[in-house]
This record gives sequence, C-alpha cells and structure tokens, in this order.
Amino acid sequence: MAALSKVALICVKTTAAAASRMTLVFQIRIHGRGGQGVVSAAEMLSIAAFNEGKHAQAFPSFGSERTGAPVVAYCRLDEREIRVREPIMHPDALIIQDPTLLHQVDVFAGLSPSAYILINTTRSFEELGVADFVRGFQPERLCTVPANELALKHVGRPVPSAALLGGFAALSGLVSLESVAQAIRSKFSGRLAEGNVAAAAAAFKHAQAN
Amino acid sequence: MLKQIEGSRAVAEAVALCRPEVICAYPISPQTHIVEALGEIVSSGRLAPCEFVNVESEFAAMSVAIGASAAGARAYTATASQGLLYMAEALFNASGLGLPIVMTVANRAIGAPINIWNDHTDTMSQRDCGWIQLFAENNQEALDLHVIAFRLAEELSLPVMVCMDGFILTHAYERVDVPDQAQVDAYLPPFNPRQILDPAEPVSIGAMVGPEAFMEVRYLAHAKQSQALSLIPRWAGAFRQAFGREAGGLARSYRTEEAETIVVALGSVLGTLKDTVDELRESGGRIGVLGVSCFRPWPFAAVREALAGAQRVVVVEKGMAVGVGGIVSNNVRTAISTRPIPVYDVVAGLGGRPITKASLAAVLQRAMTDDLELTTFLDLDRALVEKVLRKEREVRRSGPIAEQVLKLKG
Amino acid sequence: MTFQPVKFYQTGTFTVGNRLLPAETRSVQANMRRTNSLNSGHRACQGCGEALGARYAIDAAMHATENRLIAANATGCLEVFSTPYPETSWQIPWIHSLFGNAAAVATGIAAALKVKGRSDVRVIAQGGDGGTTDIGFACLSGMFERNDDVLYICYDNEAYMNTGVQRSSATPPAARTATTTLGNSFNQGKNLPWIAMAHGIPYVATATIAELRDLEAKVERAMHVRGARYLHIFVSCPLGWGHPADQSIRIARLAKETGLFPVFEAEHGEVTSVSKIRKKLPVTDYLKPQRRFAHLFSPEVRTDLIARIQEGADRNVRKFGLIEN
Amino acid sequence: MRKPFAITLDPGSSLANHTGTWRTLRPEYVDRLPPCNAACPAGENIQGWLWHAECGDYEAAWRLLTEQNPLPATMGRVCYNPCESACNRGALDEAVGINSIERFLGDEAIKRGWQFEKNELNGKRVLVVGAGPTGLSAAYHLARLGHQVQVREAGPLAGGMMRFGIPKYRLPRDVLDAEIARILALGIELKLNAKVTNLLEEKKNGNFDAVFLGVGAHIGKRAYIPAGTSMRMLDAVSVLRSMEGEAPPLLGRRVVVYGGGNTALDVARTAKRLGATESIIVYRRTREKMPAHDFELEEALQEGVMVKWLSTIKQAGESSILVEKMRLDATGFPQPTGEYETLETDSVVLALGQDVDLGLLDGVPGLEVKDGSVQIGANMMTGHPGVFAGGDMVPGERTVTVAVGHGKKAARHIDAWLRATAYEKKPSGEPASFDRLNPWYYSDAPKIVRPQLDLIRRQSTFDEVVGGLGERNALFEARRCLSCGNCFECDNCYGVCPDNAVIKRGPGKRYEFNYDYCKGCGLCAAECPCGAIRMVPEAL
Repeated sequence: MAALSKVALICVKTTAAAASRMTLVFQIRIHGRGGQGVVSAAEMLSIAAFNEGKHAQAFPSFGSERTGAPVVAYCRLDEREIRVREPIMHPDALIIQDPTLLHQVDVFAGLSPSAYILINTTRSFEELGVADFVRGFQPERLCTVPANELALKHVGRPVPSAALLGGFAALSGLVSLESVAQAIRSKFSGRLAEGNVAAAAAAFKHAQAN
Repeated sequence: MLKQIEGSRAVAEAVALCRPEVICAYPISPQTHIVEALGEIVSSGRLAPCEFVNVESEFAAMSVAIGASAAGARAYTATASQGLLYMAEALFNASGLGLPIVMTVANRAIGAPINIWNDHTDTMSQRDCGWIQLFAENNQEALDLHVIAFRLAEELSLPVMVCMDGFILTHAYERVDVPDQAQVDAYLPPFNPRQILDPAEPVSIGAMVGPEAFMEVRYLAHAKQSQALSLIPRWAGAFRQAFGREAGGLARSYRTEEAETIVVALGSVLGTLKDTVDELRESGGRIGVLGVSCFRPWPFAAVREALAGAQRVVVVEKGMAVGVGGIVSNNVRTAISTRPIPVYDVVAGLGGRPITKASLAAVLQRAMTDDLELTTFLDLDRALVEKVLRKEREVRRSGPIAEQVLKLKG
Repeated sequence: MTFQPVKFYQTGTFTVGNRLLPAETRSVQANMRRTNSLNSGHRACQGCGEALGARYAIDAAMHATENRLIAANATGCLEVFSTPYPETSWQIPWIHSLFGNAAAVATGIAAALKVKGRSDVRVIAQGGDGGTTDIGFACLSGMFERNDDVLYICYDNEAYMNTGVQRSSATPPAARTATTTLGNSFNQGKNLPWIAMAHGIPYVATATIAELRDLEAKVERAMHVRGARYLHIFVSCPLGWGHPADQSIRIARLAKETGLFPVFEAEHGEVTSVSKIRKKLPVTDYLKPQRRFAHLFSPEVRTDLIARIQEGADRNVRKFGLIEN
Repeated sequence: MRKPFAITLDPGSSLANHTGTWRTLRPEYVDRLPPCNAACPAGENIQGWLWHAECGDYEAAWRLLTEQNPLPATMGRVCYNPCESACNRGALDEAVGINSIERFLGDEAIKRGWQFEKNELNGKRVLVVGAGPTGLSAAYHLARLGHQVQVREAGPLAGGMMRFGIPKYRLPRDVLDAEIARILALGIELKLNAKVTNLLEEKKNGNFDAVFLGVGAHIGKRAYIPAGTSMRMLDAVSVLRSMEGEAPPLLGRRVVVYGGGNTALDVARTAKRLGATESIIVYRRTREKMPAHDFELEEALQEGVMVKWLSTIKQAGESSILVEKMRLDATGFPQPTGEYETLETDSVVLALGQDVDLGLLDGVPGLEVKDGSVQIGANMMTGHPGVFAGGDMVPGERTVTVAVGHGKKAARHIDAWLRATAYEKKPSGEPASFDRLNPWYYSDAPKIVRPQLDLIRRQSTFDEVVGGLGERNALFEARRCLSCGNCFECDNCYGVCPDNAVIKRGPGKRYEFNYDYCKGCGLCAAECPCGAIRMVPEAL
C-alpha cells in the first residue's frame, strides 16, 4: 500500500507534464562496477515490482565490460506495458553502488532535482563532495546506505546490490521490502539468498532511520 | 503463467516447451544466455529426451542440427552476428534440404569493426538463404514466435529463424506469459518428418542437381516459401485462439487509421516507435506504424494492403546494404511499386546506437512534411563523418603530391 | 617331419574370397549377398580407388550392423560421382550436406538416434582428404573431442581430386598437383590418424584398398566400439596420380610395402597393432609408376628428394615397427 | 515419404546409368594352359585335379586325374615330374609337390578301393601288344571309350618296364599290381607269356579292328669293351629284370656300373642292396652333364654308391677294369686324356641304353622302322592302316610318363579312326606364364619334403625309399598350387571391381562380367592372382 501511494505521489509530481504514458513511468538508473551485481540489482528490482503487479523492464547497458569497469543498468516501472527501449537518459532515481564512481563518471547526467539518489557509502553527501550538486534536491529523496558493510556482515562479501534494493525500497516506497526479499530469493538460493535478504532488511531499516 | 524473466530465459522456456530433441549450443553474445538456460533445463531433466550438444562452432551447430533434423529429430540452435555468418553455408544447406530447424538469432552487428551490440545486419545478410525469418517486437512475442516457428517449420519442411534484438530483448527482464506444456503440446504436434534417414527406408538426401533440374528445384523452393505467406496468418490465428494473444502473423498495423504517414519497422524498435507515434498523434499527426513480423518470405500483399492509405512511408531499419541504403525499404518499395509515394529510409541503431524517442520524433516530423532525404542516418554524428571524409579526400590527394614533392627534391 | 598346420596359402589371407574357409569367416566382399552399398552405375573414373574403398568399408559396416547404418558424406568426388540427380548409387540412408561438415552432420544424426532410443542404428561420416584434413577438420576434431558415437572414414587420395587435383594438407612431399606444379614441398605434414589418436578416442585405424580383409576387420572392429572412431583409408586415384586405371590396388599395396603408408590400429591413443610389411620395397617402386612423381626421375633423377622420401618411409618403419623382428 | 524433388533420391537408382558405355577394353575370363599341364607328358590336367584336392575332395581329384592317366600311384613314385620343373611356384619359393600329391591320391584310391567307371561296349575290338605303361594306358583309354581290348604280353607279368626296369624300392609291386588290376577290371583281357610274333596274323585271327603296339625297350645296348673271359659283364635291363625272378643276380661284392642314366643309378643302388660293398658308377662326363636325375644321384650317394666322373672303361680284366680319365672339350664333349687307372671289380653292368625288339613287325606292309624306332604319324598310326604304336617303340623320350601319354593319345586316335573320324585335341589356352600372375596374393609356403626311409634300411632292404604324404600334408601341398591361368574362385575380380560389374555365380560356377556396368578399368585382370582374365579391345 505504501508503494502505491508513492506512485501516486509521483503522479502528482508529474501532473505538470502532459498526461502521456511517458509521464507515468518511473525510471531508475543504477551505476556500479562490473562484479558488483549492478545488472542483477536492476533485474531484482524489476522482479520486485512485478511481484507487486507492476510492469517492469530491466536491462543492462550492454557493454562488454569486465570486472571493475563502470557499469550501468536500468529499470523502468509502470502500471502499463512498457514498450520503449531507449536507455534511461532522465532517471527518476539513481542508485550508486560505488561512490568512487562519483568523480569518474557523469552519474548525474540527465538528473532532475526531483530525483531520488541512493548512494552506497558510510559517508555523507557532503563528505562525498557532492553537496553542491544536490543543493536544490529534495533532502528526503537523498539517502546513503553502508551496503558494503551490511553485505559483509550478512553475506560475508561486499556485494551491495541486494542491500541497496532494501534501501531503495525504503527510500522510494515504490516496492515493499517483502517484494524485494522475494526478488532476492528468486535470484539466489539458500544461505546466500537469506544473507542478502537480511542485508536488504538492514539497509531498509537504515534508510528509514536516515 | 506470468513471469518476470530475462528475454533469453523466456525464449529458452518456450523452446523447452516445444520439446526439441537435439539442441546445439555454441556461445556468442548476445545469444549465450538462451543456450545456457536450455542447457540448465536439459541437465535438470525437465526436458527429456533431449541431446544437448556443445559444438565447436556455429558452422558445426547448424551442421549438427542438419544431421539431427534429417534423422527425424526436432532440432534447435541459437546464434548471432558473426556466428550466423559462420554458419551461412549451412543455412543455405538446411533450407535447400528442407529441414525444419528452428533457430533463434539474437540480432547483432557484423564486424569489422567488431561490435557486439544490436542491429539487424546479421539476419539481413542472410535474408536470401531460404529460411523463414520472423522478427520479435518484445520478449512475449519472442517467446510465442518460437512455438509458432516449430509449427510452421514442420508444416512446410523449411527452417525458421526467430530474430530478436540482441541485448535489447535478450537481456531485458520483462513480464512474459509462459504457456503451460499442455497448451504448447496442443498447438504443436510431434515432429512428423517429411523425409528421414532410416535404414528401413533408405534414401539419398542431398543429391547433386545439374542445370537440367536446378531451376525447377529453386522455383519449388520459392513456391514453398511463398506458401508460408498463407500459412503464417493461419498459424497466428490458431495461436490467438489457443493462447489468447496476438503473435506472429505477417505484419501488424498500429494506429494507421487515416494515417498519412506510416512507419515501417521490424523488431524491438517498434515499441519505441509506438510510444513516439502516440505522442505525435497527440499533437495531431496522422501517423501510424506497420510492424513487419515476417520478413522472409516478404509479405508483398500484406504490406501493400497495410500501406494502402498512406501518402508516404518511413522505414526505420537497423541495417543497410552498403552502397545501396535500406534493405527493408527496398522491399517495401517493391510491395507498393504501383503507387508513386515517397518511401523514406531511416537507418537507425547500427551497432547498438540507442534509438531514442526524441530522435525518432524529430525525424518523423520532418518526414511528415516531406522534409527528409530519402535515406537518413538517425543520430549520425555528421560533423565527425564530414571531418573524416574531408581528411580522406586530403589524404587521397596527398599521395601524388607527396610523390611530386619527393621528385622535385630529387 | 615337423607338424605344419594347414593354412590356406593358395587363397591366402590376401585374396578377396576363399572357398576353402568356412562361410562365416569369409570376407564380406566375397559374399554373393553383400549389400553393394555403393551400387553400380556410379560415375567414378575407371579404376577409382575411392569407389572401391567406400564399398569395402560401407559394406563391411552394413554387415557389422546388420544393415542398420546411416551415412553422412562430405562434398567431394565420392559424393559427386555417387549422387548426381536423378540417380543415386547408395543403397543406405545417406545424406550429403556440405564439404566441411560431415562429422558434425553425423553427430547430429547420432544425437537424434540417441534421443529416439535407436542405439542399434549406427552412424558413419565419410569424406575425402580435403573434406577431412582441411575444410572438415574443425568439425572432425569437435566430434572426436565430444566422443560422439560416429565412425569417421577418410578416403585419402592425397589431393582435391573433385576439383581437378589441387594440393591438400594430405598431399605428400614432392607430389605434383595443379597447385604444386613443381612438386609439393616437404612440410611437417598433417598426420590425421596421429591427430585423431591425440584426441584419445577409442579407436583409430589406417587401411588400404590393397588389403581388403584387414580393412574389413577394422571396420568390423570399429562398429563394435561406441564413441568416436576414425578410419583412414588409403585410396589411389588413377586420374590424380597418373597411373593406369588397373594399377590402383597395386599402387596402394606399394604404399604400404614401402613403408610410406603405415597400416596400424590404435586404441585410446596407443598403437595396438601394426600390419607388417611383407617384403620391404624401396620407395622408388612406389614413386615411379605415378606421373605425379615423374619429375623425380626425369629429366634428371632427383636422388636428394627421393632420399628424403625414403627417409620418411624408413622413419615410419622404425616408428611403427613395420618389419617383423 | 514425400521426397523433395531432385534433392532426395531413391536408393540404388543409379542402376539406370549403364556405365558399360565407357569401356574401351573388355575383360574376358580365360583358361590359360598352366605350365604343369603343358609339361605333363601324360597330358594330365594337374591344375584341375589339384583344385579338387585343395578342397579335400580326393576322389574327385583322383577321377579327374585318371581321365588322363590310370596309374597315379605309380606316377607319384616314378614320374620324373616335369610338371614340377615347370611349376610357376618355383619362381616364388619352391614348386608345388605335384608328384607327392599324385601319389597320395593314387594310394588313397588303392586304400579306398576306388574303381573306374565302365562304358558300354561299342563292338570294336582292339589288340594291344605289350602290357607296359603305354600298352596299359592305351588299353585303359580304349576300354573307357567302349572298345573291347585284348592285351598280349610276352612276359610273365603285366607292367613292362615298370616292373622289370624300376626297382621295388622305388615302386613297390603291390602298388603296381593294384593299379594294373584296376585297369584290367574294366573288362580288358590280358594274355601273359603271349608274345606276338606275326602281327597281321594275330590281328586277323583275333578279328581285331585295330592294333596298338606298345613294346618296351628291353634289350640292353652293348658297348665294345675288350674283356677277359672271366669278367662278369651284364646289362642293366637284365639285372633289373632278374630282380623280379626267383634268384637275384650274382653281382659280387664289388660292382661297377657303366653309364650315367637313371638305369645306371637303379642298378648301382640295387647292387648296394644286394650286399655289394662297393658299387661304383663309371661315367664319362661330369655330374652336371649326367642324364640321371640329380635327386636320384643324391639318394644313391647317400646310400654309399660312388661315382667315377670323367671316366671310360677301356678294358676289362679278370677282376679289374682299366679306366681312362676324360676331360671335357669346349663343346662339353668328353675327350680321352691317356691317363689310366685300374679299378678292382667283381662285375661290370652296362647301363648304356636299351633297344626294342621289333621282330613282330617283320612283313607288315607300309610300316617303316628307322634308327630302331617305328615311324608314326601325328595320329600315332604307323604306315600300316589300323596299326598304331607308342612308348619306347616310337621316337621320343623313354619314360613311363611319356609312355602313358602315348597310350592315351593313341587310344583317342584309334577311337576316332575306328569311327572314321579324326580326333582333334581341344585347343589349349595361351600359356599361363609367371608374368601373367599376380603372385602377391599367394603367401609364402615352403614345400613339404617327403619322408625318406632311414639309411640303414635303404642300404639293406628293398623297402620303399621315399614315403608318401599324410592327408594333412597332401592338403597343404595341394593348396600351394597357384592355379595358374585358371580361375580358382578366389573372388578377387568380384571384390576389386569398383563398379560391382562382376557377377558371382556361386560355388563352382565361377563369375561373369556385367558389361552393362563394367567400365573396363582392368583392375580385375590386374588383380587376378592366376591370370585368368584378359583385357581385349572392344570391337569397333
């Protein structure tokens, strides 16, 4: 229910624009590095949304990048069928899995001040040196989660994607933590799944508290 | 059953439901996830009996499929790009021998320069290899087309290629409705081969045919493929009845009612186009879309009929014949050759270049006012190519000049 | 007087038939009801060694499998002369796909048969040396590596004969072809039986059309093994080699008796038996009757090149122990 | 199956393509004359009977053999086997032991009691003079051709020189007796001790329609040797003949045999067996020039017979002879050297050849005798119509086998003459010379050596020296035959034809060419082991 109200909120936010189907879609862009589960994150997010009856589309930036290289993945959420196939150039939300990318890649490209930003870090936006950029953004849409630490704690390895989805669920309210957990369990199994679910829950909690 | 899965997985599920007996697997991006998933399904025992053969090349993949099909097994493989070209010889062979193999092509550009991203150059290059070529608009259709493809292939005894955009569809997670086994079984009866290698009734398949009969053989191949033009709508109709949704067919119109401009395209770009056309329609544009599902055989009549009311046609295509221009557009022109209307050709998305709504909207608006060159390259960095061309012209001149300078210097 | 067992010397083990042997131990080719898998009316040249080798091998395989056999054929002489529309000479289920894919097509057939539970039907792939050692090599190696249940038979006539005698990687040193008009170079060679053995497949053998019973025994043996098997048959080509049509078998015999073509069997990469040379002959006995080697003898005798060819033969003799004791 | 047009074809449909039109050379099956057959004085179809022997069908082999020669057990002992000298296998390893197989078959026939088939009598009567090999052979063949035959023999027993000229240790008499008895069993009338003195009278009195003369050369040739009265001088034929009588000849402890033929050896070896301590052959030339067969010389030498080569007897004294040394001149002819030596001896046996007693022919009109031989035409008939002759009486080599051959040949001509026709021999094929063969197909197989009696018994008894082959060895030996020039159904042509253009007709029925498909490559001819296929140009 919380998730639906958030979508409603988005609708309200975009009522200024023409009421085309374009304005109904919610677009998330995820930045990270090869090996961090960037693509998986987008996919799990789409599954979480699907679990809640939404249409969702997740796709990677189709590179041939190897471990460590900057990677981007996309996820679109909508109440209706998603037909468009273009990359997300104007995201409604940004998930940054690796804060070191902030000064290497133009992660903020096409971002409007109404966007959500979730960064995997133990530091603050100020500490990350992006305070100037986010000035004018809605503070409640800016969030940091120590996803690596949570993953280390719950999964045993610094794999931040699941935890970040938990954080994103809390931040955006677009999907429930349960849906995220279900999505995680569809991608992973056994202890790995439960560890990631635990990390997501911890991140969810952390983000709510934030 | 609705599932949020990757396009490749959706295709693998569909293929598995079709009960292939021999699957040939060779990795090439962006097709790899399909055969990986099938391998997993076979090893799980869910698809049995089935031989999953890890071959050493695409040429071998198609060849193993040829052997398997000739021996009466339902055979499947998947490939892309260079892999499709590497099996080119075997493609002609499979169709020439009339073997109903089904193959997924995860469309991808052809090098050089090597490029792993999506366009249609691979399948377009094989448009005359005698295979039926079906193009999927989205993952649901990709899934559905495989079920139809096996039915069609075995009915006609011809191989069928299901083309889906590499990465854009193969790697996209989307909602798909995966049919259940009973539904597919009802639609697709067991393979009853038209000819089979069987010690009980020996035949020689693949004779050498000389000038005295080769024309007739080719004519019959043409006639047989043309039969698909009536069978495809029939099997699409049957599919609609059985599964309750549209899939396949020859071509499908979108908002072409009273459209002066109709945009023709194949594959996943249709989704973006439809969104774009929706916007243009909202601003009063009389524009629609014609999605061609069946590129080979080329549905002359269906295209002619769909474009009957248009005053101009724009073909957005992810491939081109170097030195000529559009490939699909030329096919469109032959379909409507009796009507002197402009057919604009928009070459787009080569090598994975994103096709954005904004760019499409811009080019379509120009087309609607007939303010467009006959061949346009969408989002081409014109400044860059001009610069390169200019440089090349200079370089070309510099040869003799340099020689003369050297001569002068003695 | 010492006991001397009765042997069938007169008809020996070397002729095709032997009326003195019990029927069940006679050669397949001697049988009045042999299958003639490659039937009359084919368009092979007079005295074609490949036509002969193919009938020998396939008839033997038919015998071993009780006529449950399917063959995939590479493009080449054998395919062209046997199946020009509207007639085929094959009596068995047979498919020709392409030049370079016979092994893979056979893999597909074997896979289909496995799925259908027809383990009684066996699969043969066959081709010439071009279709085997050159263009079909990748598919062949793949088939070997997967240990698919296929017997691949290479009919080696040491060049591309179908297209008019061009060099292949099986063309021997010094041999003249349309693309080695001065004689083929002395390369390192591409010994396909040896390469097949390197795959560790269960069975590899060589044979010639001059020793039918040996050839048949190898086919029989091969058909009783599961997995990838390779049989390399030396078949002479009157046209391409430039010898009279009636000398095809003699030339093949000389190839073996000089040591130039070692006849052996191997299992899982190890040589297990060798067909000994009955009477070692100098390589010149083999080279002289063939026009493709004429430049070794005229206008001057190229003792240097002949010596190198002889070295190769002698090396084979040492390597395989081709001479008794 | 709804087969696609043109691409998929029905099996074996190429039979519609008759590739026989490609042919410029045409293969044909031939039967060439094998060298053994060609060399056999008795005209045996050796290759033919070996074929049956190879199969182990010894009776069939024996029957085919005896179509030409009724005395295989005898032949297998006394024939000097020119067949083996001619045998192509000699060029490979060693000649096939035809003689020993023949003996095996002959012995087998005696053992098994195989008999000849009798023919209906045709009413003609033929008189055969002499029960030696040529007479018996003629009688046999005439009888088988349906003629009533009477054999008149001057001696007390049938066999002629086989009995009175060949020692027992080479031809045991039970063997000879058995073979003669089998011939006579055809209904031939034999009159012993019935010397013919007036031929025409006998012919007339006996109502004979024709006569065959087969009188042997039983008169030893003499040489002039100045001799004292006391030296015992004998001739070889008499010595050998007396061996068949009650009392063996008295030769003494030291015996000299003069001559270099087989008879000389027979006598020398007989002397040895009779207890001579020294049995010396004096021969004027060298071993290489000796007409006797080397194997017999070898056997004699093993038994202790000595030879004085290049020696002639100049003079005989009371208990010694004077021997002159000879040397060979450039032409190989012995010339006296004037060197002499004395040789102690108790007797001298002259083995210098034999003559025929032609007394019975006196007054036969038209009959011509020249150099002690009756002259005959190509049909073996003398100048007197209805009188034929063969064996020692007529010019030619004097061997048992030649005699048997004469008898057969004469019988066929007599038969034809009696029918007022002419006998025409079936033309024999081209010779199956070694170069016609493809010997690769025959693997090496050494000849089986016949067993020999141990030396002690050879020196003291008249037991047979050379043993026969057992069945196993005879079979082995038979299978060494190359079947030169005659198909032995090895299936090579059937196998090596790349066009399946050879039709196998089944066991014993050989093959035929299917000229619809034969392209004329010639592989069948080249790979025929025995040269039984020839390639001939197609007629224009």
